[in-house]
Amino acid sequence: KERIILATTTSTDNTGLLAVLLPPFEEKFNVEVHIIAVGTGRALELGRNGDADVVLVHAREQELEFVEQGYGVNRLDVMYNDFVVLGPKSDPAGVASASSVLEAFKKIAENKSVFISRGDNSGTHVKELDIWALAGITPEGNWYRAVGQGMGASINIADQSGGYILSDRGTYLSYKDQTDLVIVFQGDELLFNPYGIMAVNPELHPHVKFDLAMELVNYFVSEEAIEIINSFLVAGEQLFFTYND
Amino acid sequence: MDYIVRAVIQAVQLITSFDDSVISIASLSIRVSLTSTLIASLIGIPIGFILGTCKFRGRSLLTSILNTLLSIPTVVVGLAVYSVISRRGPLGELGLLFTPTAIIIGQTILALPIISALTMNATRDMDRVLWNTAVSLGSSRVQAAILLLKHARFAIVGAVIAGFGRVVAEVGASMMLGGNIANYTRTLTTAISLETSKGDFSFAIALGIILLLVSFSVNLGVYFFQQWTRRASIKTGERYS
Amino acid sequence: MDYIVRAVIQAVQLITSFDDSVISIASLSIRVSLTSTLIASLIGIPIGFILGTCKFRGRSLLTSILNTLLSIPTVVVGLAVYSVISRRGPLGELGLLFTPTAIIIGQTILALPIISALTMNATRDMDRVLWNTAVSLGSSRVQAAILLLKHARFAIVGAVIAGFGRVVAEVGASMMLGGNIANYTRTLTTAISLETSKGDFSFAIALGIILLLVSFSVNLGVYFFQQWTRRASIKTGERYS
Amino acid sequence: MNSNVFEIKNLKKSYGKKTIIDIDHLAISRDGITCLMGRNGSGKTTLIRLLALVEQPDSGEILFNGEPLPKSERERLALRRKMGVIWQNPAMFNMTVYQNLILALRLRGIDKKTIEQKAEEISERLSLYSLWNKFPSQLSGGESQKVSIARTLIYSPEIIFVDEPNTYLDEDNQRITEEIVMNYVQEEKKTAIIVTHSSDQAQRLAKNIVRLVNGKVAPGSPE
Amino acid sequence: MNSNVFEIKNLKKSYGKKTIIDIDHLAISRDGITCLMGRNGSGKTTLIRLLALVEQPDSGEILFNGEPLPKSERERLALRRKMGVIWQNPAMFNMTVYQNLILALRLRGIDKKTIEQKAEEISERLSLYSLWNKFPSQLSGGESQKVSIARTLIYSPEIIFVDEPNTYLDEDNQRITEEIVMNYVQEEKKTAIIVTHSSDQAQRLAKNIVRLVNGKVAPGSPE
Ligand SMILES: Nc1ncnc2c1ncn2[C@@H]1O[C@H](COP(=O)(O)OP(=O)(O)OP(=O)(O)O)[C@@H](O)[C@H]1O
Ligand SMILES: Nc1ncnc2c1ncn2[C@@H]1O[C@H](COP(=O)(O)OP(=O)(O)OP(=O)(O)O)[C@@H](O)[C@H]1O
Ligand SMILES: [Mg+2]
Ligand SMILES: [Mg+2]
Repeated sequence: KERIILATTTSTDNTGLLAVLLPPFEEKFNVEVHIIAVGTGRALELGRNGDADVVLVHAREQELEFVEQGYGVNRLDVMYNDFVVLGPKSDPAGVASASSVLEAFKKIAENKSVFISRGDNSGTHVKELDIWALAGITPEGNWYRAVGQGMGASINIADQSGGYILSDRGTYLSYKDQTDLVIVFQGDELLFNPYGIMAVNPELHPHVKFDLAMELVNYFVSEEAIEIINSFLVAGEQLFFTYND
Repeated sequence: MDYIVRAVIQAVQLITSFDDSVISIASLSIRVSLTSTLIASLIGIPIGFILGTCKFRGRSLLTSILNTLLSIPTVVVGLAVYSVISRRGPLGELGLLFTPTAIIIGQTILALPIISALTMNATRDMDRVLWNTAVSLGSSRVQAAILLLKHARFAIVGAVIAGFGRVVAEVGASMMLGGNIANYTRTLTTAISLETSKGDFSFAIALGIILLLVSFSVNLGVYFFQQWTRRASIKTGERYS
Repeated sequence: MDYIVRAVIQAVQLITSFDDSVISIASLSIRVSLTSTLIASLIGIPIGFILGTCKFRGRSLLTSILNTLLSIPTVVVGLAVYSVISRRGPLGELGLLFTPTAIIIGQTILALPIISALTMNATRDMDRVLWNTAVSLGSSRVQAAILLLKHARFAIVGAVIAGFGRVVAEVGASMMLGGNIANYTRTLTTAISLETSKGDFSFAIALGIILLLVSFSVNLGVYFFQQWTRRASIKTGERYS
Repeated sequence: MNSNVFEIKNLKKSYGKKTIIDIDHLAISRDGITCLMGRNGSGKTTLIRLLALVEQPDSGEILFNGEPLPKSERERLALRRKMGVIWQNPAMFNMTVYQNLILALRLRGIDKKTIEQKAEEISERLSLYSLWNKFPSQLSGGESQKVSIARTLIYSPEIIFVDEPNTYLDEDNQRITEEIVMNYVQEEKKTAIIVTHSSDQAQRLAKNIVRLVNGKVAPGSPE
Repeated sequence: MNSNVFEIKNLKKSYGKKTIIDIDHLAISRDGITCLMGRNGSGKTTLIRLLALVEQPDSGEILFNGEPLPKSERERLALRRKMGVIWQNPAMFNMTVYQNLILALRLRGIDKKTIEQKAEEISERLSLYSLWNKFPSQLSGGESQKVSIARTLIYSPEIIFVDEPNTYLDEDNQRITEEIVMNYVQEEKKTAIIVTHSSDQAQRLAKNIVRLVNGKVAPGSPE
């Protein structure tokens, strides 16, 4: 069997979506899709080096840059979910009453409540930095802790230190049982988390399986895939949304 | 403590249910780690022996360098090998990245320093008289080296076991070079790291327990093999005692 | 290869610029790893010595178990300690999690098996005659044990160095227990893992090179200490030779 | 005080299934030199290991100055420090000859000055100065035997066991060693138990000769 | 054919700054036994190491059967396999006595049947049967010396070096060993070079006596 390598982010793979989404494709084309689940930065680096055939990540700016520099072709928006702000039930900074995520972040900073940052250039980290920038705050000081770890581990650290954290909803849902943190803020447009897929440019890397890669990219936006994505539930909630409305 | 109790129960369940995917993951771990330990032993034991027994200028510098290599982080070895076998690297055309072979390459490099260093230590305290005895009984240099290694076999086997321990437990190189692809390059350690990142700590520990059981079986295998060779060697003369 | 070349350049730049954060990361790594190696040696060398020299029922089983512990994945140790010192764990009130002390605890547990196992191997091949000699010269049991360890010092120092190598290079426990918090619990290996996940491979390798340099200095320190004690011991009798 | 330094009753020691020592009764006098003789493998070295408290018998009793050997490790250590064994095989620790030489004194916490003085004394008698800075692997056979003798005599034990003193020694050094031991026993009134294969030497030195045959005391030996 | 097995010219060997061997000229005859004597540390063992090709001299020449010792490792190995050394210190490999005994035969790739037969022969002569399954650390001093003698004689070397044959042996075993060596030289016409500290033994056995003094051949020795 031929194989095609899909580099994606840990959070995407950990939700279990790909495990239901890919088998129909694999069967149809008699191919094995090998998933390399890593950080966003590393996924794009694998694409740049030609070590992956397809890249699926959630960091729009970086994706566009990736395509602009000629590493990726045929980038498509696949789906989106959203980020949520997690915090302790007691909500010491009173984030729940905020009207926007910017206000929520301001409250945390003013209150000097502990805030855990991924600090790893992941899609989530980049989003968090965007929000701080828009809120006009340079986060620094003892309350702001960059831990440089994956989403799950970071949630756990936030839980242990009774702090706030920005998380993608998928990871939070799969962690729900094991953490005391709750969603203290959600629903702002800014927290929109779009996923994009793209094939690695065969002109730079002649060895990539471009034809199969294109089939896979197209499959992600096919009727069949959309159906699967929209009916995919975690803890009874729909996690990913497509653009077909 | 919670996690640990739950982990033990889960480990028992996984083992008694002969879970297919766990079996395939465990068997990949064993295969890959045994292969790399074997290759590293074939290269590392002679290197260690030479460093341990031959006196030459710069030996103590080499010793220090070898000892330093003990502390090379697994992910750095992973990265270094990656940069060679990545598509852009000099060996990119072989398409080794994200295959079990890639893991074996990385693990071999990881096992080499520890096996050499421990062989060096084992043969360093050894008596010159033993070498003279071996040589005067008619050993070629290679035969004499083998005899001395046999003489210090506890420590040599220990070196190999430590090498195996290092690679079967490592995750950095396996993750980097194998990619943790389900049913293909997922080893016990990359699976553990995956479960940890998912937050399923007790499942991660359960897999850790399975890894230890796997490793225990390998160690028992080594033990029985040693017993058996020893008994066999005694058998030879049994008639007369 | 690209990465490696760039990494070497970057490493040189980092070192020559005395980058503050790199220095604090490196010094945390050294402090934490030396401390845990020291504690593990104090516990592990006696254990290994007893397993190596005393004959008792069940010794070979214990040996196999000890060898098995060599392959305990760092992240599993991290998880196990985590479940004890996390806020919900039995020692949660001490607030150890995500402090350097937590890393030391994890690393000590990691270094213990390798130091004990290698000490065991080093003392196992040892001649019973040496023990008799020590005892009949008037050593207490402890003094005799120390004498035998001194006799096999190459291998014992080797065991300690291997233990240091294991902990300074490990990432699983440091990450899990320290939390990789910038300026507080970020060690060289957790920083490397962070840079790797960012895709900044050459920076990761540069940090790896710094880690090796750090470790090389420690090894040189050990080497010069040995030379110095040896010279000092010879000095004692110099007048007369 | 009892005139026997050791008295042995029903002593047994086995390795595996084979009984190595099986002595009904044997007394070793405090005065003069006792020579222990017997064929290779008859159990001489094993007996010394038992008497010098480095090994425990399987059964039976050893009386030292009329009293049973102590059970507590503390007392056993104190007793062992009064004894000295020059083993058959001169195993040495991987340290300089000087350090090997003064080891027993260091173990007893003797002060530095006394140590130096004693080291010089014994080195003078056995011409060891030139070896002080060597390591054991650099010694000739006879040189290591000399060091092995010196490191035991240096702390003047009350009782010395010497397992084949002539091993590796040239005729001069054999004579010197013999003189030292004789002097030790006659002038300093210490006790010596010597294993030797030379009937001549036994005749020359011994007040009593004990003969072991397959671990048993041969008839004709004292008791 | 030359009547000397070895002829030594201007041979020098030092350890560190100290010259251990410094021989202008020495010839060792093929026939009969040559005894090597000298005080402890005079260089006897070192000379054997050089003659038996386990160590290289610093300078000078050793002729074997009139020809210089070969340079290539292959030829040196072939030559070494004709020689046998019974070392002063009977170091044994941590394997059973039987395995130590047949080691040299195994190294030469001899077939199993011959090996068994030779092992029985030599064990008969030195009463070694009961030791076959022991490990070296379980042997008495004399027992290890016997094994050490047997494992060299088992492959019938053309030339044997024996560094203090009497070490650890009781009087019977000393006599047996002497007989074996005499028989070896007289009946089988092999060459033996023996180090001994006993003038009696040297007188009894030796056709020639070489005396070393501080690494030099003493006047009065042959040449
Ligand atoms: N650790 C051991 N295990 C088994 N057998 C042993 C052990 N130590 C000694 N023996 C056996 O016990 C017997 C007596 O040994 P011992 O060393 O006391 O003899 P010895 O009289 O000193 O002989 P020698 O004159 O050769 O030194 C020997 O046959 C020896 O093989
Ligand atoms: N490896 C070494 N390094 C330094 N000196 C050595 C070494 N080996 C031997 N010597 C020295 O060389 C000298 C000769 O040693 P050798 O063993 O040849 O003496 P020997 O004549 O066999 O003495 P013995 O009768 O005591 O066995 C000794 O003084 C010894 O200390
Ligand atoms: Mg004995
Ligand atoms: Mg000698």
